[in-house]
This record gives sequence, C-alpha cells and structure tokens, in this order.
Amino acid sequence: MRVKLFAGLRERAGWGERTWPHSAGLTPHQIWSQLPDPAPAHSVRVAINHSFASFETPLNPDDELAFLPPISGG
Amino acid sequence: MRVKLFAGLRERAGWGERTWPHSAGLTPHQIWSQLPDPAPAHSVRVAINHSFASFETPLNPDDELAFLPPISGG
Amino acid sequence: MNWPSCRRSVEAERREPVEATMPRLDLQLLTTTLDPLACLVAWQRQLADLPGGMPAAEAHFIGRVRGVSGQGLPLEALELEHYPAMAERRLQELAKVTAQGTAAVLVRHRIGQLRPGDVIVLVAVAADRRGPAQRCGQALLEGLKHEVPFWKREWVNGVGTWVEGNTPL
Amino acid sequence: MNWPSCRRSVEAERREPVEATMPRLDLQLLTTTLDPLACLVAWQRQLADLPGGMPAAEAHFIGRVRGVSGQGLPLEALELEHYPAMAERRLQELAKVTAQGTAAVLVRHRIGQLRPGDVIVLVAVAADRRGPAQRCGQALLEGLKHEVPFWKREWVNGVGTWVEGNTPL
Repeated sequence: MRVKLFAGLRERAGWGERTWPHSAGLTPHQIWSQLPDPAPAHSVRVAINHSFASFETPLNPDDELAFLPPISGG
Repeated sequence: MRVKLFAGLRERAGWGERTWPHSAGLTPHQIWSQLPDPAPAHSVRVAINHSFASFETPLNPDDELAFLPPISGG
Repeated sequence: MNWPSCRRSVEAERREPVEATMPRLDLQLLTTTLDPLACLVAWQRQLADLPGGMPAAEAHFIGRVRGVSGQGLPLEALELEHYPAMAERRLQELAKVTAQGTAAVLVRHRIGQLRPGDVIVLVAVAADRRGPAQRCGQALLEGLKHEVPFWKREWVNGVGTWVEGNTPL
Repeated sequence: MNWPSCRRSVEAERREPVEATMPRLDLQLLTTTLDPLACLVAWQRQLADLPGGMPAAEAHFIGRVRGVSGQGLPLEALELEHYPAMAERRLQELAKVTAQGTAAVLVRHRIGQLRPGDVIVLVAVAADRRGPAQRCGQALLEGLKHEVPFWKREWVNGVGTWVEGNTPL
C-alpha cells in the first residue's frame, strides 16, 4: 500500500510517498508510530483513499494512506 | 414648520409636504392625531430634521418633521 | 475600459490624508443603472493605494430586483422612493458605525424606477481579516433594509403596492 | 473583453439540464493568477440562463496574500501545497453540503507560488435570498480553511515556514 506525507510532515520525514508492506489488521496508528520522529498525533489527520478516516481504521493492501498536518487553506 | 409624509402615508393623505402652524409644546404625536385617517402609529416612525425621534419630542418652529412608514430598502 | 454607470462619490474624489484607523467610506445613491462589477473594478483600484496596499479580505453583496412580487405575480417594475437628505445622512451614520475595524466600505443603492433583474444594492467591505469584512457587510445590508429611509413599491398589472418590511434573512 | 485568467471548469462547460433544486457548482483550483472580478463577470453571464434568471442575492468573498508573515515580517512569497485528488474531492463534497438552498456556487482557489497582494481564494454564491447566499459563502470559506487539504508556507528572507492553522474569524 501507499503512504503519503504532506507539507511539514513530508519535510520532517524527508519523503513524501512510500510503499508500505501490508499485514492483516494494519492501522494508520501502527504506521504512524513506526515513522522516525513523528509529530504529535493529535495535530495530524488521517486520510484513506482521499477521505478523512480514523487512526484505527483497518487498512487494505491497495489503500492510499495519507497523514495530513493542520490544514491552512482559504 | 414643515411636515412631510412618504410612500404609502403620502398617498393615503393625498399630500407629501405641508407647512404646519407651530404652537408651544407641539409634538409629532399631536400632529399625527390631527391627520385624517392616520395609519396605526405603531407602524410609523418619526424623523425630526432628518434624524429619528420620538412621537413626544417638543417641536421647534423651524423643524422639518417627517412621518415614515415601514422602511423597505436594500 | 469606460465604466460610465459607476460614478465616484465626492468623498472618494477628495482623497484627503486620513488616519490609518479611519475606514474609507464611498457611499452613493444612484438614479441610473448600477453595474456592480464595474463599481468593484473602480473601487479596487482605489484600495490599492491604501496604506499597506490591498486589504487581505473583501466581502461583497449584490441585491437584484426579483421577477415576481411578494404575492408571487410577475413584476413589471420596482419603484424605490427615498427621503432625500435623510437617506444620505442615515447611510453615512450607519456606515461610520458598522465600518469600525475595516479599511474601506463601498455602498451603491438605487433609487427611482427599476426593472426585474436590475441591481438595487451593492455593498462591499475591505478589511485585514475576513470576520470584520463579512460582519460589516451584513450589518450594513440589514441597516439599509431597516434603518435608511427607502420604500419599495411593486408594480403588477399597472397597479403599485407599497412593500411593508423586507424578506426574511 | 477577454478574460484569459479565469478558465471555466469542466462542470460549467457541460451545461446538462439539472433539477431546479440542484445548485450549479463551478469549482476549480488554479495554478495561475486569479482575477476575481473577471471570474465574476464570466460567472454572472452563466447565471443569467438559470431558470428564473439572475438570482436576487449574491455574496462574494475575495482573500488575498498579506504583505507580512504571521510573525509580522515582510513576506516574500506564499506557497500553497495541496493533496491532489483529495483537495478537489473534499471541495466538491463541501460545496454540495453548504450549497443547499442556493442557486449557484463559484469557488476558485490558488495553488502554487503566490506574491503579496495576489488573490488566494474567491467564493461566490447566488441565491434567491440574502441569508442563504451569505451563510453558504461563509460556511464554504471556513470549510476551505479547515476541511480541504491545503497548506500554506510563508517565505521570509529565503526561509520557508509552514503555517499551522488560520487567522481567527
């Protein structure tokens, strides 16, 4: 599956997109905790396949997961 | 002093502006009650010299008094 | 481009140096057709020379004559009566109060004879933040509807009826 | 007149017959300079052929890049990153929800590199009444600020800083 990072998160991690090995019951929370030096999770939102989702949603092998820092549009 | 009527009030009365004899302690309320067939006073506002005023304000000889039906601008 | 339908007010022509905290007010009643986007083009040109340049937030409102009367009948015309001198004075007072915390306010309000689709009112507010721009614009519009002496008369089948009050918010 | 800086969206080109209760949505992210009044001119032309003609109420909002950063320093540039596909999708969902009870919604939002004074966002709503037009415009703007994946980076003295959160309402 694909994992994406944006804006400050991307720069902090040094990458914007990676493929990630899928395993049964894998959640965004588990992936987040494996990132080196993650930002505080409460400031980050999760999107799965371009929709907001919870950190505890079970992931499918072909999902696109993204971690989103605080939005500042408009 | 001058008395003005606007919109529906003007048409109901058949005139839009009149000079009115001034007397000591004269109020808009007294003039209003002397108009033939006045509209209900609660739907009418008073302006003296282009500012909203009360029906009980004592009038001066050179005042311009106006009775205003419900406003519908914008 | 020539925008003959949007004349500038005397206030706008004067261009006196004003305090930075004093919003620039440009208010006018018009007897001729009102082209709101033409007015906004001209107004934005003036905003560019505000101290600090163009404000970050702009809120506009445009109101047009409906095609039907309050009773749902096809409208031939809308007449807008006003109390000369008092309408201008009340508009000025209203703008001064509501414009606090904004950079500039533009108001154009029609008087006289209008047709369905014609623009009755244009309100535009520029401010450093969206909140003051939006709130001032709304307060001004509500004030125009209830606190500035204008009266609408709807013409249907050759019969004129005075409108009492406004459509709900 | 030619307005090259305001391209129409695919949705606007299609012009399928739609239900009368379905607001017309015209939403687009732009990488090039956004001329808001040019966009409004083009949009109003499309509104004229709505069933019932031009709606009686129109509310607009224009947002521009400030000249100073959040820390009060002179801003060189503002960068707008977005999450492609998700930003468009969220904007569409947001517009569908907030536009209920309105006739038409126009949104233009910049992405990429912007300069102080450049327009970031244009939101315009047309409706039969002022309340729905104003409320939808405000809800859309707040949604764009908090619910559509855009991120601002301020550039000051060659150093970029990601903006976390928005200016208060």
